[in-house]
Amino acid sequence: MKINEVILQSIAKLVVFIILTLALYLFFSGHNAPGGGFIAGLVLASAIILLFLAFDMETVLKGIPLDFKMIAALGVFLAVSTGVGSILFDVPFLTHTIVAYDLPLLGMIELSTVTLFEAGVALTVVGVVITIILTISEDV
Amino acid sequence: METLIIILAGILVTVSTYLMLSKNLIRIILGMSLLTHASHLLLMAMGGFKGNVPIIGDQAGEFIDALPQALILTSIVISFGVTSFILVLAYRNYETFKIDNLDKLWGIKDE
Amino acid sequence: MITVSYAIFFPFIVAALIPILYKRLSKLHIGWIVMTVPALLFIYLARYIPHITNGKTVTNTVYWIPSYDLNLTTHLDGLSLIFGLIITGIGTLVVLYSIYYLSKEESLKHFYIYLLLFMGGMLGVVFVDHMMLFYLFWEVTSISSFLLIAFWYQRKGSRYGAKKALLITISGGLAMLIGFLMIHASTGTFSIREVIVNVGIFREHQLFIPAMIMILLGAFTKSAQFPFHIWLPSAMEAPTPISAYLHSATMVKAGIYLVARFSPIFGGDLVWFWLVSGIGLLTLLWGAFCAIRQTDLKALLAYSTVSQLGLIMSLFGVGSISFNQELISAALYTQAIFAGLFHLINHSTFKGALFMVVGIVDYQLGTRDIRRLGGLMSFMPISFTVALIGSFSMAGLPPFNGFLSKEMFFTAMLKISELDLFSLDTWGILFPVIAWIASVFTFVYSLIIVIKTFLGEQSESLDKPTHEAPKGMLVAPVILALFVVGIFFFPNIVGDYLIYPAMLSIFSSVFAGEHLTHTISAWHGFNTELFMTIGIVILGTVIFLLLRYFKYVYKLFPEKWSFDALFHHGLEGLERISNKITSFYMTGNLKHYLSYIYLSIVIFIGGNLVYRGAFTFNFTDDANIHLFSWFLVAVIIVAAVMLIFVKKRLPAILLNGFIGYSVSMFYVLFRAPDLALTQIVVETASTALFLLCFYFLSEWKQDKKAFPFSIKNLIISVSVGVTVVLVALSVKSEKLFETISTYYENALELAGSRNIVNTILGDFRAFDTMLEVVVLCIAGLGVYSLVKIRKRKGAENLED
Amino acid sequence: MNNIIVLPLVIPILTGILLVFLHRHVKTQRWISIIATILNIVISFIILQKIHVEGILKLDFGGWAAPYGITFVADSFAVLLVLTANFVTALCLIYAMFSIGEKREKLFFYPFVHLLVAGVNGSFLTGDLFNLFVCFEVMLLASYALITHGGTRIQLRESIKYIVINVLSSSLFVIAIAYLYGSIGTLNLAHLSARIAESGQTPLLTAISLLFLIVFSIKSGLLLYQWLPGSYSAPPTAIAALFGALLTKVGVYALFRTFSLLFYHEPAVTHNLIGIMAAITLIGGSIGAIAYKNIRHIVAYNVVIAIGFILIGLAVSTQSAIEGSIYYLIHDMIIKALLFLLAGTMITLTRTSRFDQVSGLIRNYPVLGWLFFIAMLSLTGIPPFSGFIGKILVGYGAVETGHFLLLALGFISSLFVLYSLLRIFMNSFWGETMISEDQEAPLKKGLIIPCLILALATIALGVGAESIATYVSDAANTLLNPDIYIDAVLNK
Repeated sequence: MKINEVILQSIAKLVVFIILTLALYLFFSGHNAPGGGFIAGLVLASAIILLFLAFDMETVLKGIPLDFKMIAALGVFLAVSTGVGSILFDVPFLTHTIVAYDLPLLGMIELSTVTLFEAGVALTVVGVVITIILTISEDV
Repeated sequence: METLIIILAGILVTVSTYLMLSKNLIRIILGMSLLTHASHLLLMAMGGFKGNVPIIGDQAGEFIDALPQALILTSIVISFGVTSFILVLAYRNYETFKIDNLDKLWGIKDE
Repeated sequence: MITVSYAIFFPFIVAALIPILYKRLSKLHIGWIVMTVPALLFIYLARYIPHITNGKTVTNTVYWIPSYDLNLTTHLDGLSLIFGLIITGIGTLVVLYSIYYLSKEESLKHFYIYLLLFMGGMLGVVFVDHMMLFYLFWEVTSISSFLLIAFWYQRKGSRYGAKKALLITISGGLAMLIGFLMIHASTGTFSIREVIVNVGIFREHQLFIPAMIMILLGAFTKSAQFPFHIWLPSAMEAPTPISAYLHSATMVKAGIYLVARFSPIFGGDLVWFWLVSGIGLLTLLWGAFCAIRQTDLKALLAYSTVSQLGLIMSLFGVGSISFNQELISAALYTQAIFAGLFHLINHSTFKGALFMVVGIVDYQLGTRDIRRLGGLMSFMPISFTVALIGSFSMAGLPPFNGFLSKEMFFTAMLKISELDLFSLDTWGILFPVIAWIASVFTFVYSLIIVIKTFLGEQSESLDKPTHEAPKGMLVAPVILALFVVGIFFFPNIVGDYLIYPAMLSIFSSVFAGEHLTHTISAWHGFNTELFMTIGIVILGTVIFLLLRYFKYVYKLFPEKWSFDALFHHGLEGLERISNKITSFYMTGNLKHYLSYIYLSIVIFIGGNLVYRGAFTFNFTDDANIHLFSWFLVAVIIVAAVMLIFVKKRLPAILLNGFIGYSVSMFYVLFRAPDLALTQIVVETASTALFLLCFYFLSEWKQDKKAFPFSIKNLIISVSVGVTVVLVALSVKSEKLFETISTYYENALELAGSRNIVNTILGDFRAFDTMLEVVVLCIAGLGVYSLVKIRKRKGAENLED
Repeated sequence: MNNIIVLPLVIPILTGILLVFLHRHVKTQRWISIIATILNIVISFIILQKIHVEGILKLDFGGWAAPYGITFVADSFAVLLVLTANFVTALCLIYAMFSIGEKREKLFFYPFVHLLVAGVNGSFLTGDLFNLFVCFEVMLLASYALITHGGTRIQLRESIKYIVINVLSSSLFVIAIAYLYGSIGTLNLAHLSARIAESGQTPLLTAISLLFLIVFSIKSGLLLYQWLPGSYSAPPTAIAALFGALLTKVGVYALFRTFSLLFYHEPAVTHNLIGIMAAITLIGGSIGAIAYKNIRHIVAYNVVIAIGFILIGLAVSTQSAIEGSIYYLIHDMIIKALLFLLAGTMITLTRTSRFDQVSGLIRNYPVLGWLFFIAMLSLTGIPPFSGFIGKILVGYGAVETGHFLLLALGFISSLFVLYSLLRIFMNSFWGETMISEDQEAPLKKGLIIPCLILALATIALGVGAESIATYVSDAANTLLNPDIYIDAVLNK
């Protein structure tokens, strides 16, 4: 292995870590500040793409043994399910609710269905972007 | 400001139309992407720049109406999906027919 | 008691059962079962005769689509009864005949299903009172006729004849349908009887004449009137029982029925009079004239049918004058309609018989070509006799029923020529003259049928028949021939029991019964009519003897100028022109299709702006322009224009990305951070995709003329751009309402979030976002399947 | 709570997603597809009944009242179309199972179909203009995926035109929404309608409405149908049938909705223009239908003719004309699916799409032949098949209002329909049989059964028109009286 590559890969690892943190931040800040599921998803995707660039694709895929198409589908499922949930509770489709738990040690935890919804969005975005990139780059 | 944006959008529409009438698929796709930008700019301008603050608690200046912002966002995402699909389609086309002149492509017979 | 409404369904029900019966009773000729249908119906209808003769009618209704007042209302009166009896009576005989005519090797199942469909349809036509239902059954007859003509669908002639018949009759049917719609629009009802009641209002309506013409188009096409007659000779490709039944006795008379039925509505009007009688006479003349030149016996009979239908039609036209309110002696002219009904019955008998005989000849010798036939009298005496009776009746000679109705026809024509109405004082003389000339021709072709077929010498190329046709096959024509003779001797039975009630049902709105009786008698003394007949016999015989020379006349009417050829070439020409026009604008070139769209934007919207003066403009309300905005705008414009001139792929893609980023700068400028973020990330991703897809592909060919500058495209582009701008500026200047956005300012209270845009996306309009995610997912899967589903050698073949 | 009216959209989405996970299990996919579609048919029927009892149903998503949130509105018009769309989809799916090939089935064919249906149903039901755009996009992307699905050469080539033109129209749609939002300041259809009624339809609004007209005309194939014949000839039969039956109808629906609910104040401009466009469409479709010997083209031009005919109803806009259009719309979805399936079957069996290269098929495939015959009659509008009621009601509306040119064109076009199909029938099915019985390709039952059911449907709809008459008249009534709609959405 060439020295250059080692350096590149080390840097990549670092950058990916930073990007992942950013993605997480963006995801949760969407509530009150710019951000949200979509952007977080795209940022997350770009982190993974960076990994592809730094390492070769196969290594990365070994490390993350996921079928990204399925991730995308899962995301849609999650997003739609939050809506279907409301049907079960007999409130209008896609009515969001906030559940607050007072957990020991962690204090108040707010769990909103919006978050679930946004998570679905983010997952779809990651899944789709990676699927497209992977499909094309495998083909070219 | 609105007038300026509208004229800008108009110019983008003009360029996009010109590109879409060309015989090269990539230029057509570029034209489509310009048209999307133009439509977003129009949405923005139509909403006006005296809208409400996008982030509550933020101060000052001119803002885009919040609802068009949401619409533009949705539209951006959708056009991203469409663009990526048509890009891949174009790629498959070049690969299959090895032609980048559409006028020639339409002339190809099947079977 | 089964009502008439249900009786109509009887043939349809049996038709549905035929496939099963056909399988079960494979040993029996299915025709025997089929024959019971018309026979039973005939008896059923005949039982109504005493009832109807008293001037009573029977009406009942089966509900179908009450919401649109579409119900099967049947009305049994004298007029419909005549037709009903002909349909079922001749129907029985034809089925009987067909049992011998069609061997069991033929596709009998289909034949009888079509026949029963036809029978049901025809009964429907004559019994329903509702115009839409009338149309329904009318089309049933057209379609079953189509199927029957093409019974031997392997033959090209059959297909051609069927196609022609279908196109013409369906077109006429559509015209008639429009006429019915017009009637409904002016009178508010689809019931024929109700229209007759309100006819006074309808006559004042502006749609009166259009509706009349449309309905007449239906009648003329169905009854093969000039110039729509061309389908009837081609329809002779059908098996002979069908020609006898549909194309001479029943279906072609549906048009006559239509005219008779609507006479109380339109009768007495100038247009109606001239159209019906004029077209009728023209058809009479032209049909008879054309019949003489035919060499195929069936074609000859077809033209003769055309001619005879014209005769009946003209009688109904002439008789319609008796509905005219200004006429004092109107009742005199009811005689014409009486004659028409009488001839209608007579024609069904003698023409049916003739067709069946021709069928027998064809069956025995395998040809119907007059030039090859001859001398059959000695082998087929019974057929000969029937042919003789039929022909002479058609020629109008005694002692056959045709003589009686022909004389009455002359009477009517003579009478009308003396009338002083509708400019008949000038043109009226044409009526008897044309009638007489046409009758001479009729005489000639009637002679041709008998003499050329049964007398003289037979061509040597044909095997001589050794014996007469099978007995069963002769039963039906003989019965009909007996009717031909019987009616001559006892005409008033028909007159009193059938025609009089029919006259009542036509004229009940105008006259009392006493004006409608007419006694039919064979002898009226030496009057004009008789001399006309004598003249016909003399001149007709002369022409027949000089036929060889007479045929030179036809050189004046070459085949390629015939209406037949016109129709044929018209269709072909239509296809050719359609192909040319369509290929002209359907180039398959995306560029052209896009220009159509752009042009319609410019024309529709731009046109509307200019024409309606919708353009307004003021920019006093505009927000201030930042210096940075000016710069951004300039940059974007430069980049966009450069995009047009860039000749390489990579810079083009990068320029596009650059424009995207610049646009996102606007979002930054206007404090739309979410938008800006998204736009930047998306732009990055799509530029990456662009590069991924195209960077590795070969570069654009360095052709200097790769993208020639096009003024035409530039004009289109600029006009589209200008249109978009003009509308946008007007909208900006003419805001009609405040936006609903203010509501979302309370996002914090409403949804507990400070980021309004994200709240709209995630909560207020979360549904959009949900679907947007679906769109993305489809795009991803689509890309995947697009790339992965390639045809590889040896792979499973996909259906293309 | 009217959550039930979102189910026609949610069920297909969830099914589609579920089938993505199951894409390797072809048999499971088939069963789930069918069950889900049938479920959807049942649900639409229940909704229809519910509307009949309770009037228009609406559902504000997330509980955000109109006009601020997104609202689904189910009136008889929309739900009748949803019902028909799902019915047709079920049959196309059955056909596809026997014809599309396992390779396509494993590559998300079923998910795409379900998502397409979700988009279609969403477009029918939504009461929000921008959401209509989004639903369109769901439908369109699924259609892009389907039209290219399989990646044969003709598919790759023709789909470019389809996609580029649709992308253009989508952008125009966004621009049109931008204009309308700028002017009226809202997106909810009912709210828009109420506001336009309040301010009056200014010339500028009319100009904007014309942009909508162009956008929907592209989608529905009114006047701007040039993309249609090529695109509909490219994909496999089942997909083409689905497209022919559903996609253009969504555009037609949108035209009816916008020009009866929003822009109905200036019929002298808009509705007359629609009339002119319908007339040109009828002419273009008619001559196109007899111009070629290629069955696929003939069938595609028949789609165009029907669009022109349905739009006569909107141009005329009387109660009976609108009712007629609705009948005809339902009829056309069924019969076009049938026609596409039959034509596709013929082409698969004979391996040629030119009708003059085949003859005598009826001897080998009598059922196919007679089904084609029935389809031909039904398309021509011969009673008692389903085309009849629609035809006379539209015709009646035209007579009432004196639109005789449209009437004539509409009726003459049905002669062209007849002739174009008659040519196929007489040349391909009649004539000397060319294939001997042992040479003939077997006709799978799975292919003919959906056709049979569709043929039965066209007969049933024609004979039993009474059964949907109340729904249709209710639908037309709502279309002609926007206040009913507005009231149901904003004031309930």
